[in-house]
Amino acid sequence: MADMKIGAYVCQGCGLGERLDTKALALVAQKDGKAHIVREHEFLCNGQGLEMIQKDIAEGVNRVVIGACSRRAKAEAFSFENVAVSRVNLREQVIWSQPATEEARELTQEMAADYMRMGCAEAKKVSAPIPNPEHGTDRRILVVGGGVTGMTAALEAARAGYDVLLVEKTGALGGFMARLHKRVPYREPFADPQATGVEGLAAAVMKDPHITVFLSSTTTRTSGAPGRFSVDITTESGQTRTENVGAIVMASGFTPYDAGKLPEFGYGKSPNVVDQAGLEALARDAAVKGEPMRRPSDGQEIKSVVFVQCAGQRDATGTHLKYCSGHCCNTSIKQAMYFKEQNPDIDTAIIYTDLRTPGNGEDFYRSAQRKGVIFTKGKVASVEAGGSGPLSVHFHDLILDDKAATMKDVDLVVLATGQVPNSGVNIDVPVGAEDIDAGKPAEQAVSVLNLTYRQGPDVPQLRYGFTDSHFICFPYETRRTGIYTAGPVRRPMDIAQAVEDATGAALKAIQSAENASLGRAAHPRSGDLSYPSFRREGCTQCKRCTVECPFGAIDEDEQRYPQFNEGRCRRCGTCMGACPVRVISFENYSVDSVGSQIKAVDVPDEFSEKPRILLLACENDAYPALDMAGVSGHTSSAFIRTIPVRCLGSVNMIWITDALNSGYDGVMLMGCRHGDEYQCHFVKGSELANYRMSKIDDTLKNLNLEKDRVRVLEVAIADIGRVPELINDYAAKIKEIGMSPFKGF
Amino acid sequence: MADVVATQETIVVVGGGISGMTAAVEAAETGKNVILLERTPSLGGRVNQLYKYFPKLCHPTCGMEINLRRLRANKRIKVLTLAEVSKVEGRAGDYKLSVTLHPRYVNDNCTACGACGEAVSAEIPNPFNYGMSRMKAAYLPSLMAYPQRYVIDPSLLGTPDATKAREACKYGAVDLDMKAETITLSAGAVIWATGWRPYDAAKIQPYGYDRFDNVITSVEFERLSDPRGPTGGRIVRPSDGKEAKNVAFIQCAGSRDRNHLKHCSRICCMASLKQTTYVRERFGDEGQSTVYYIDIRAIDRFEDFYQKVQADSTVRFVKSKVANITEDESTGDVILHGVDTEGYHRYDNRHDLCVLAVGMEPNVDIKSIAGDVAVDASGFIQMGATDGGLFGAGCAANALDVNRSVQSATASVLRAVQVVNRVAKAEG
Amino acid sequence: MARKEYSFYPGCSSERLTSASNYMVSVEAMCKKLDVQLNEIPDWNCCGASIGYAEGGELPRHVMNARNLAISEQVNKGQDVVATCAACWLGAKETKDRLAEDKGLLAETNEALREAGMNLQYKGEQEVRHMVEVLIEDLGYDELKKPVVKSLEGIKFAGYVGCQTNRPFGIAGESFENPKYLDKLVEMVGGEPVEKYDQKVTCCGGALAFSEPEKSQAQIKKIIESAYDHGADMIVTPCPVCQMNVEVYQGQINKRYGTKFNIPVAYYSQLMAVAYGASAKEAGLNGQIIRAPRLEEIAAKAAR
Amino acid sequence: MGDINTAMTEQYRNNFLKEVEANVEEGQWVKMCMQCGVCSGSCPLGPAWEHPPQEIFMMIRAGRRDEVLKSESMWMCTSCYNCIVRCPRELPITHIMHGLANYAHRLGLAPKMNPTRRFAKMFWNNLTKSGRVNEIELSVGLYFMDGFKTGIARAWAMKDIGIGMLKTGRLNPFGFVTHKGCKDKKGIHKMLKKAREIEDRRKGFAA
Repeated sequence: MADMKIGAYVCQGCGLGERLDTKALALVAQKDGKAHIVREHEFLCNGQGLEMIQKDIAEGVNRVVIGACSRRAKAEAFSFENVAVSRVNLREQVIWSQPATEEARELTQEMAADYMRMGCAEAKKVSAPIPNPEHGTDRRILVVGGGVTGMTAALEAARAGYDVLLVEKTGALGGFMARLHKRVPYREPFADPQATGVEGLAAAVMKDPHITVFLSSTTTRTSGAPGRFSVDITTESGQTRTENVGAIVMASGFTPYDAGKLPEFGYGKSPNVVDQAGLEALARDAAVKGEPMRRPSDGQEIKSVVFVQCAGQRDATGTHLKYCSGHCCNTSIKQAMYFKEQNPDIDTAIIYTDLRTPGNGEDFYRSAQRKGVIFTKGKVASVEAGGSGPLSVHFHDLILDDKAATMKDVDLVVLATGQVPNSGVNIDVPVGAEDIDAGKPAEQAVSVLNLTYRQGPDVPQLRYGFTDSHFICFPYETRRTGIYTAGPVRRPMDIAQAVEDATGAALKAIQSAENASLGRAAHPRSGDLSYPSFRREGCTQCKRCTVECPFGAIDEDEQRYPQFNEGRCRRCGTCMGACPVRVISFENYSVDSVGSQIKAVDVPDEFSEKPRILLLACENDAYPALDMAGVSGHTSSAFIRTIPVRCLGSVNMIWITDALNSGYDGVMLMGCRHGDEYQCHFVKGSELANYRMSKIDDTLKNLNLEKDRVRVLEVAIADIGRVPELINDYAAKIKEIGMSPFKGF
Repeated sequence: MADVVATQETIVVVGGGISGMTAAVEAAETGKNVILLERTPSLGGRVNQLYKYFPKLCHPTCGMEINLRRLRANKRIKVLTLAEVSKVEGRAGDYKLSVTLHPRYVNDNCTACGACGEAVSAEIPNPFNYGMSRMKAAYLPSLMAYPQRYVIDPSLLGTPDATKAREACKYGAVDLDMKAETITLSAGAVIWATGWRPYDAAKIQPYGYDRFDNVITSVEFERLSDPRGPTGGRIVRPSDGKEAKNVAFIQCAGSRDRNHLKHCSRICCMASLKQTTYVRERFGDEGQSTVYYIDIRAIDRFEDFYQKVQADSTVRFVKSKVANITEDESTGDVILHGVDTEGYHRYDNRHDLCVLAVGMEPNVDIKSIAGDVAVDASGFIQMGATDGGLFGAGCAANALDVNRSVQSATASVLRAVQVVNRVAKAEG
Repeated sequence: MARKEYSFYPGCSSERLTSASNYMVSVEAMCKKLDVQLNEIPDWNCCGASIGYAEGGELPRHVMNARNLAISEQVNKGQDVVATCAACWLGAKETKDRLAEDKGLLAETNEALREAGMNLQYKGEQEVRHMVEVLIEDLGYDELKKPVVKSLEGIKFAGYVGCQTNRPFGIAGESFENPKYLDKLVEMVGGEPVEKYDQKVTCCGGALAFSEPEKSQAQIKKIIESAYDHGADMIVTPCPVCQMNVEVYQGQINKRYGTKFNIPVAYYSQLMAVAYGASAKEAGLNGQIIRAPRLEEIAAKAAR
Repeated sequence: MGDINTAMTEQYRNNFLKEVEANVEEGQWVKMCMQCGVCSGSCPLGPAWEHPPQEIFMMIRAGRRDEVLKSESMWMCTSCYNCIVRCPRELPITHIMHGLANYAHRLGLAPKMNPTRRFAKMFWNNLTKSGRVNEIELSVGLYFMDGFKTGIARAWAMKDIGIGMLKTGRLNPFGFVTHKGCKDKKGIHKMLKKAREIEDRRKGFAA
């Protein structure tokens, strides 16, 4: 850029002035960094210091290099409108990570000087991003699923003033909730089953002027990005209309686990064995007729009912559902109350191993006991069903330690089977392969959203088919930007939770549409205006970026070039790291912006005994850990040169080979945990980096370098004491294997 | 604090823990102006004091880092710390909050360089470590503190240490003349995210928390296990500093109990299961954890975690509410007495340390502050019980784990957005 | 402080020549110094005690207690009922609580009461309180300290609270597991309490000392052993059954376990009486089977 | 009384629970037990119980009528009230144990030779005789309840205690003769008779 004007500022506060020769640093910025203006200041972050910088900006400075504290400190003070800022971390990661001794002075100063060079080099290669001009501006919300979750999401979004399209597969709203006789109480006094209110909810949806309902319809094609999704809504009869929406809430609900897989509990052998859904049907039916519930086999009076908890759930053998569905204890309690309401003399027993009624569910539990529902801690072995006659429930009474306990003459057995999510196609399972994750219905999965995405037609699943987020702090983190799943498709849950979940998901959808319309990124780089672009002429159409994007953001256009769908992009840079021909970049983060920092480091010659180690540190966890190590007074090798990266996934191999070629003695990569319990904020970034680095050996061999010249490490943000140890260990290793032969080339 | 501009389209979030931070950030990222109030000197709340989260065993500071970055980057959020709400008056769309701003004695000139901390000698109990360690009375609340500014404890005022602190600061950041002030904020909607506090374990008299050094609470055990904690992550006994390899966990310490908290606090089973992994992490096969429980409530996918812990041979489960604890005065060991109800085996089990999985109760009695709100018998805010514009989020609304708290906070934002959008529409 | 009056329910063991007559003697001496007047309920009957349930059942037990309370309501109008015996207090208080919450039971009780003389009807007008409650709540430690003329300095007391003065009602503000009022009373009279006495609320076996002596004596052994382990010179208690069980079986326990127990067990009221300047006889110290020589010494000394 | 004892009690049905609710003092609380076991661990004579309280509650729910009512367990209750104050469901466990013992005793199912049962009966008869307990009569009666010979042996074993009590004026050697008791003995007897009648009627006992 022709009019580039760099201002470099060196702070003398917080001990920087005493520990470093700031004048020399300013000179480095001027001489090596080619900064147009260099200034020292005794207290850069205060009003005066900032005014000084502002004044320079007003006079034409458009790149600012701040040689002071970490980018994590004083962030508000050092943010300037429309100016690219490069933060040089002289405090936490230079003077605070080095001993405050006279002997250490020289190396500390060298470290600071290199960081100033790197900061200036970066400043030259970045610019303040401007929003992608092609962003969509549609703010309508599509809700898929007309059960309690979908209806709630639609109503809550509508109440905030947003227009909603609600697509329901069946001919009526209500979903599973409409099949219930009553619901578990959700408000004080938590004592009795309550009316579901489903009719009222459905009516409210139908009459809301903001909501358009499509019954007997499915989403047969979904393409686009937040702010500009295009959705085909097709009726049973095959009529399709295309609608544009800004964001999507997927609330496709659940299917009860197939009780037919539990013949040992008599299901299918006797009509007097039902699942919880079957019992609801019985209760509704009786209520409609105004009659008591009767024994299904012969219409006889019911005198004894047994509820079998965890039927086909919490199964460690791999035959049935491995998880707990969370709601079933309360549901059985509610259903037992149906009978107590009908006639208090009906014996109702709930056989459980752990009764799970969290929160105020404990009141409901007590209320049931007060009504005479009997709770027996035991494990049911089998239900003996002699034709249409009474049943016997054989179980291990865990309290009385009676392995052969039996409840005889039982009129009805209710199996508390769990929830199986309606999550569509598991895109992580190759076509034709068997989905080994237990708890999936055997039938061929039918896609819910029919996404036209390169990576598959539905939202990725986490475990057991649930489309949950893997992040504890970010339950609505989604791997398909702008699409939020809610209700039991996301995680097993009851109505009260589904209502909360729907409301949260609706907010996220609204937020996503709003941000898309401003061209801003979604979590975790919320508000980031940069977006990836690529040099078409250099692209070899290798598809690595489209395959590796953790968010399925990149499709291929008609000419098989990548199509970035910026609205779906989360700005992690994984595509940039993947690209073998280095054509992908962001305005403020590129192969060049990092590469030039690497090259800016002054590499002393082979005989100096001053190795240089490059550390590429994930900015989310490893970099803060390094900062906090400094704050905590941990010291580490002065030969390290750290560059924060958006994610290890964004690390392009060229950085490593360039570093090694230019005489660095070692390269460390610090990223987040990967694998099943991954910690990577971009889901797959650290995993991909690990995979890519596993191939580095060939490169090293080609360069005739030792294996240990590159080390990849998993680091957590809390590894404050460990991070300096890792650095020191590696520095010792480098000392052991000796200096790189590539110096001075 | 004249620079705090609040209108009826502002959403005020009370409480700067994970729920409040989430609510503030989510609302701001939806384009709303937010004022986030926190009573203590730093955001972060109780989760910041946890070593790890269940079931992933990841670190709370990881999410906090992201949330702080979101917060720092968003100009729509104004954060006030040491800010305590004493009154909320008005109705949906038009609230007035009385807020007392307590003095920090350190202004925004502070660079967190640490010179004041070095200068003073007085020490106070460190609340971040639940008083299990002491710290200088001029302090940074935690490594992740936001704002990243020191605090001068009021106890220093008038002492020579106060002068030393002021003189040590080159940036004029120490201001000993700061006074508490009360301001009034306008808001269209209020999100109440004041969180929870651990039930007072001393009230559970049979367990002798007030009498025996080696009976501690689950929140204290988090600090004890954390490398950032008072012992640098060494799991040792308070009585004698000996390694505590044989640890007992007592579930429902205060919860599900008509004598204490009648509700189930939901998180405690998972918290104890998680804490057994700390014991394993430190001591390997030499560690021994025993969990005394009534029902293990590892709900939904958490069941996986329960099964994993069950498979650990160093972890034992005893279905029993412990009757009482006695102390062996000569060794400091704690002896748990009770009956294993599965088959009735009486036990008098000796442990190095006993951890009480204490229950959750709402941190703030909101009924004494706001009228426009309904609470349940445990004091949690009931959703939708009034048509006001004050919404509970996180553990102010229910006994919730972190994941569900964040979900609840996100939901509360939409409810607040509905109110302020109505105001905006009415105002044209 | 003005004279305080209470409707007094002494109970069977407080009669002359009964197992807790020494308790009664000391209570009289103590109350005299404190200017507390105890108006005995005329013709009171037994409360049924903790063992009465088996043959007596529910209603007869309540009726027995209701009779005492009804007489009190009739004769000692406007006064709180106070008992010195744990079982008496508990029995009467339980009846009051049960009849307050169960109107059917109340009606049945009154139906039976009509059969007794004196034209009785139980209304539930009076509070039922323990002597210790009266001391702590109505007078308070400061007031209780005023008449102290002698210090019990140098004597170490294990405060054995036992069960029924402590559970299920207990003394307000005290915990069921670690009540501290005996320690406070001991301190008040200049003695040294064993603060870490860990058997202060262990059950002595109660009435089962008679029917299940082995099991009860195992309990009593723990109670005494811990007192010795903590260096106590004496045990002090508020309950007649506790006092008797812990004191009189020491010989048998010594035989059974080869121990050498010989520790005096006194009532709080005896300590207070002595501290208030009462003679050994006035303090009922002649009622100790295991004599308390150090208390007797102090009682014999002239007041400072 | 015979009928109720021979009536069929099905396992895990609620017949016996309902019987307990109707006829046992505080029996309506049995269903509220949450199986935590704190009562069982809190009982001072716990190790002496064949079935601790929580197990008894579970046995009642499981319909094990005979086992419960013939058990020695409830008779081990010392009335220490530990269970009551620790029970997280506030069950009046002490009273339920008393109630069960009384019920079993009234039905004639309680173990005949259980010493506490026998002592309790003697105690009640002693106290109701005059309205107040006659301690010397009670002690002597207790020693001699199994006949003269064992009585002498027991009294001999207890002689030191007896002498101690006599010497200190805490036992009246002439109590057999001089114990006066209440003045309104007649009224008390009538009152108790009435109470017993009412209770028997309510609980379905034949007079």
